[in-house]
Amino acid sequence: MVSDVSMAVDLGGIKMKNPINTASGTFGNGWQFEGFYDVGQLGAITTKGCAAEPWDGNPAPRMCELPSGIMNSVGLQNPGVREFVRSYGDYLQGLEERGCRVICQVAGHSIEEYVRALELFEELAPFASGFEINISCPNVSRGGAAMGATPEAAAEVMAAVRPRTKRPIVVKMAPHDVAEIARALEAEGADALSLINTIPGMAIDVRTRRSKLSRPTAGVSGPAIHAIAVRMVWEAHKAVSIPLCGIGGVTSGEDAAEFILAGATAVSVGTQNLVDPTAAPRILGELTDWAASQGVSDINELIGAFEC
Amino acid sequence: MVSDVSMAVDLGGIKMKNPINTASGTFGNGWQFEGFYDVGQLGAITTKGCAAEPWDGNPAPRMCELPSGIMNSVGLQNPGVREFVRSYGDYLQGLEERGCRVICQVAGHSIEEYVRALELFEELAPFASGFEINISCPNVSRGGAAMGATPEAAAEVMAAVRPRTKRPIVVKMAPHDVAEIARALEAEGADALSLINTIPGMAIDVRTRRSKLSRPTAGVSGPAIHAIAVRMVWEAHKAVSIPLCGIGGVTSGEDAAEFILAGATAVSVGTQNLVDPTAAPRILGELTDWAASQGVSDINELIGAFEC
Amino acid sequence: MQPSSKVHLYDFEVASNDAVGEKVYRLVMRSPELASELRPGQFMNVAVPGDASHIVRLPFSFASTDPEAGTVELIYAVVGEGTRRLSEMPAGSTSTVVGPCGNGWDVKPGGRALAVAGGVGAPPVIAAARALAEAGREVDVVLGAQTKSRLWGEDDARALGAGEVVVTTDDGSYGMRGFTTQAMEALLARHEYDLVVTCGPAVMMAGVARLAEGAGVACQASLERMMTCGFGACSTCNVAMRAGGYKSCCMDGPVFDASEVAW
Amino acid sequence: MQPSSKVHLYDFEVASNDAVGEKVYRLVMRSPELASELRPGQFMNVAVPGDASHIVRLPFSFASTDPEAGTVELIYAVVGEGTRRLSEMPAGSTSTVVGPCGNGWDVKPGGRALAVAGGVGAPPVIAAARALAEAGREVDVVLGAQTKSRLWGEDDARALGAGEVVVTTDDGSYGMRGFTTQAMEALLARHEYDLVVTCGPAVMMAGVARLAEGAGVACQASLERMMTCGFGACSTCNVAMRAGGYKSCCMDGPVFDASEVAW
Ligand SMILES: Cc1cc2nc3c(=O)[nH]c(=O)nc-3n(C[C@H](O)[C@H](O)[C@H](O)COP(=O)(O)OP(=O)(O)OC[C@H]3O[C@@H](n4cnc5c(N)ncnc54)[C@H](O)[C@@H]3O)c2cc1C
Ligand SMILES: Cc1cc2nc3c(=O)[nH]c(=O)nc-3n(C[C@H](O)[C@H](O)[C@H](O)COP(=O)(O)OP(=O)(O)OC[C@H]3O[C@@H](n4cnc5c(N)ncnc54)[C@H](O)[C@@H]3O)c2cc1C
Ligand SMILES: Cc1cc2nc3c(=O)[nH]c(=O)nc-3n(C[C@H](O)[C@H](O)[C@H](O)COP(=O)(O)O)c2cc1C
Ligand SMILES: Cc1cc2nc3c(=O)[nH]c(=O)nc-3n(C[C@H](O)[C@H](O)[C@H](O)COP(=O)(O)O)c2cc1C
Ligand code: FES
Ligand code: FES
Repeated sequence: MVSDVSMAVDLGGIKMKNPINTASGTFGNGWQFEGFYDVGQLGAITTKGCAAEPWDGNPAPRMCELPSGIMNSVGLQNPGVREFVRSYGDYLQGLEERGCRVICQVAGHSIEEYVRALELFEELAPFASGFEINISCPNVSRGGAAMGATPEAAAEVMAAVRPRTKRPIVVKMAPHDVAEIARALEAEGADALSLINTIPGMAIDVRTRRSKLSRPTAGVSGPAIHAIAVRMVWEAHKAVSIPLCGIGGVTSGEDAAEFILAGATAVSVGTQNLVDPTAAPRILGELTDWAASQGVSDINELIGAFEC
Repeated sequence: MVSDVSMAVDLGGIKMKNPINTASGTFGNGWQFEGFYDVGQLGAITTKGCAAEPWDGNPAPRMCELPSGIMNSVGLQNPGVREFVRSYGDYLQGLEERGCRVICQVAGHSIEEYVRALELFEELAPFASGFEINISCPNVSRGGAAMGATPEAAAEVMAAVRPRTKRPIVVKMAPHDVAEIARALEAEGADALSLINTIPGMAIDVRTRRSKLSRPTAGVSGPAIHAIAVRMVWEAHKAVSIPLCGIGGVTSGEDAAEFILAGATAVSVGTQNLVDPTAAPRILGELTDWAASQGVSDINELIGAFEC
Repeated sequence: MQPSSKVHLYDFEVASNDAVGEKVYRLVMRSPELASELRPGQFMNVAVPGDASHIVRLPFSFASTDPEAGTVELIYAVVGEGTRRLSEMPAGSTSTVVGPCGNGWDVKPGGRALAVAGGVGAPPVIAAARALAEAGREVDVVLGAQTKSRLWGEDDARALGAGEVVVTTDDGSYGMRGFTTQAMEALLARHEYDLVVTCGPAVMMAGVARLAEGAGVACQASLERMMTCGFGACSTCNVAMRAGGYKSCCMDGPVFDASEVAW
Repeated sequence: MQPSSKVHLYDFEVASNDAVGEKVYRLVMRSPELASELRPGQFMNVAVPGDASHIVRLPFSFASTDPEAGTVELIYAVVGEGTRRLSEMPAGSTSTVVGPCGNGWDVKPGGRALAVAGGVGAPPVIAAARALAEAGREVDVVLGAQTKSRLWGEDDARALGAGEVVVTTDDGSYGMRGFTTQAMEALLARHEYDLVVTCGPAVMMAGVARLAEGAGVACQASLERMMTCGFGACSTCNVAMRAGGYKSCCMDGPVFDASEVAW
């Protein structure tokens, strides 16, 4: 279907030519998909979570299968901001020039680490259209609970990073107390929220009585979590007025459309990139067809248009 | 495999001949399964949530499919305790005599309604080995939030029902703040906890922009939620010392064994009863074989035996 | 009184499975016990293999049973993934079925009866018409379809030889152009009925129920709902009643007295 | 330097798919571009249809390619649901494959080489041995299996004609009784090698790597990890390095310098 629907959206100051983004950690740093299609056609990509200094991540095995999903315990392996920019900066700069927004995800084990990583990005990554703060990182000083586990803790992270950049800040939320934490983040100046991160789960090898992965718990993603994620986006949509990026189990244009109707301005494709590497542009096409079939001239008319 | 493993467990005073229970709302009131197998062989059954007075439940449609799961919005349709006992009392009394424990689930929209329902059960249901308090019922005076949504609210329900019966009280928990709420319930005298109830989700028909069900949100169940449920049982196990009943996406003896290893004393089969009506006795057989293969003489040795 | 359930889980084998129209298939399953237990208007809940991510069975009425051969005849439309996979089950393949489910038609003897079917509502209506004819009634049959290629049941209806058979198509490609309710109005004007049986799209059945009520004729309607179990265990198949509250489509139905339903 | 990816998504058709041993199958897939792109030691990530609840592809090495015929030969063991469904794909059925993945063996010319394979580690080892033989080397091959009926690769190894072929089985049902590492020790005592290539169970490869290191011979090992993407996008396939930190099995491997791996 050739469509005249305007697909451009504004994710808190990140001007995307269409709503399709990619979920951090499921899209490498973009270049891995250039053998499959022209990544420049996407609205945005979000790079793998990156900290000021390199992180090793968790031992193997890091992935196991679940019904209609997977569970991962990568543990935010990353080379640190300097090496990240050295390795991928030119590619990402080129991607921006091709009209695809680059959102760099920022990781940290403490407030200081977030600030330090963001400062490095500010200095070294002119190609970034915006930053995504991953508040699900484990807090080293609190026994591994997520940095943004409570409204207060999330607000504290946000308050610390906000003054460090004028570029848009998206906050990547855990699937927990969404409405309250969203309000806290909006109050501290978040430009947009993306949700959801993986849902903590557990898979035990009943013969050995040990975890199937190297850690007792890991993160569930894929189609299994989609309906839960749509509900959480709707909760956030009712709670705040900053734009949202819907994430979780998107495998089709219909899945993406559900997020838009529930209140998302953009939609990230995650696990599906890994199993169907051409998923993102296909989903973009299907979403565009759906918008046309709804008789609107601008996709923005459909954001939050769920009727209940 | 013929096995000599002792399978009897004690769920907070409910003495079950084996750990297999059925999840409320997915097993009718037991008799529906007698055409498929001898229900008396199960450790226990949990009846459909029942309130003091009849509840209509929600309009149709009440069910839609999800990847590896379903979503339901039955809304606790029930005939009220009097009619429940009149219709099923004799059957349930017979089931108890056949050695299968009957756990009657209690529903209410307010503290008063729980108390009233429990009083009626106390008076009319001598066949009940114990009661399960469903604290996920919508609280009419709080705009529909779950009755036990916070540790304080959950404790309040528990404190109100505790004095009304000497029989064991199991509390059925929502998939939310499990550790904290479990501690609050234990402190108020709960004999056991069962978890998890369905996870709220949302499915939108993107052509009509309306919910696929009669309510905007509904409850996700089935294999899709299993890994999440196992993690929550483990969290509860670390938080409290009262026994737990693991619920969520059990389709095999292995799934049940994961719950036991994560700390559950009993395991309920839910959605799988509906799609494979002979699931529960098959799972019991598989669980028994697994226990034997682990070289223990008593299944109790395997409770919480997850190694990490 | 002890409640009791006669619903079982049976294996079945596909004896044949062929297209009989545009996206309309006829599947004959071999399942001897089920074939001997099913009564017209009851249904079954079929596990369709090939995609473990779809966990729910699919409910189907039946058009006929052959207890001697141990077979049951299903007529079904391919509307989604589940029915598409069903249409790909080759002869000889096997799965399981839950049944017999539901209450069935009340087919006692009496005067002239009218059977009104829309689309793949035809199988249970043909089964009802056959039972009514066997009970000695005259039975007129109205069969409606969107278009000729999607029509099923005319031969079976004519084989009853028990009354008139009127076919309608929405697009006029065959029989009368228009809806079954229009054909029903014409028949109501010409004959005296004491029973209407109907199955088809909800809007059609609502129309049929209204016409029957207007004419003072008893009407039984076979309803559809999203179903999870099919045997009364989950309460997901509720039908709203005129008198308030809900009944269960799989246990109290699928056949309801149309005057009791809140259409 | 811009990073770049040469991994593609291709359709394939099953040309043949037959048992060649106990739970060991040989699948020939037609996928012309992939057949011309794959280098020995690389692998591919195959979507196996028939169960949408399993979303992850299955990674497989290949035993040979025929770029003229446009085909790729896989040898695989049925170990779980995915490989069971793969074994049921009939000739003519189609799906998609991601490839070519990974780095492949370093097969430059040189002295005598030793190839050690365990179980279904044989396909990439045979492919390596063939490439080494084509590069003019003498190549001895050790093939191990649990038991005779699970052995694959002997004919292909002998067809190389480039050196000795030693077969071991754990149960002594065929060839030498014992492990590949025992056969390797004997060969190390008799010949001078400048390269060992190996693929098989992790414990076996660790033993092979230790023996090679002890003998001062370079060793390349093809590793397995649970993989999600196969092309560097997810970091789920990490291999711990002796020097600390992790490398990616699908991009930096699957073939590693055995001395760099933290076994
Ligand atoms: C008691 C009963 C008897 C039935 N008898 C027959 C029969 O004899 N022949 C026949 O072809 N069909 C019959 N149906 C309908 C049949 O069950 C559905 O068409 C089938 O389940 C659709 O499955 P699917 O996976 O192909 O479609 P899905 O992918 O699940 O859905 C595709 C579309 O089909 C419709 N649909 C799905 N499920 C139902 C349902 N339970 N009721 C109505 N519409 C539905 C919806 O519009 C949906 O959007 C019967 C249903 C019931 C409840
Ligand atoms: C680079 C690479 C090349 C491979 N080449 C071959 C090959 O040429 N021939 C072949 O038979 N197999 C090969 N494998 C292994 C193959 O991918 C697995 O056997 C397959 O994915 C199992 O899928 P399943 O669904 O049948 O098993 P599952 O049901 O997923 O698992 C069954 C059991 O198989 C084992 N297993 C599963 N996945 C893997 C894995 N990725 N690595 C090791 N063990 C696993 C586990 O013990 C598990 O308990 C290769 C793996 C990798 C990573
Ligand atoms: C292998 C893998 C790695 C991930 N790494 C990150 C990460 O670095 N940062 C982050 O915020 N989320 C990470 N995620 C979560 C995804 O970005 C996404 O929120 C989640 O997978 C849900 O979306 P999906 O169901 O579409 O995959 C990761 C997910 C997967 C599967
Ligand atoms: C149709 C249906 C009805 C349910 N009704 C109730 C109920 O009345 N009370 C309750 O506590 N849970 C109810 N549940 C939740 C189940 O008891 C169980 O907690 C949940 O489904 C997770 O288990 P499962 O994945 O095995 O189904 C219902 C679930 C389903 C699918
Ligand atoms: S479908 Fe379960 S009660 Fe009717
Ligand atoms: S499998 Fe995804 S990075 Fe290797």
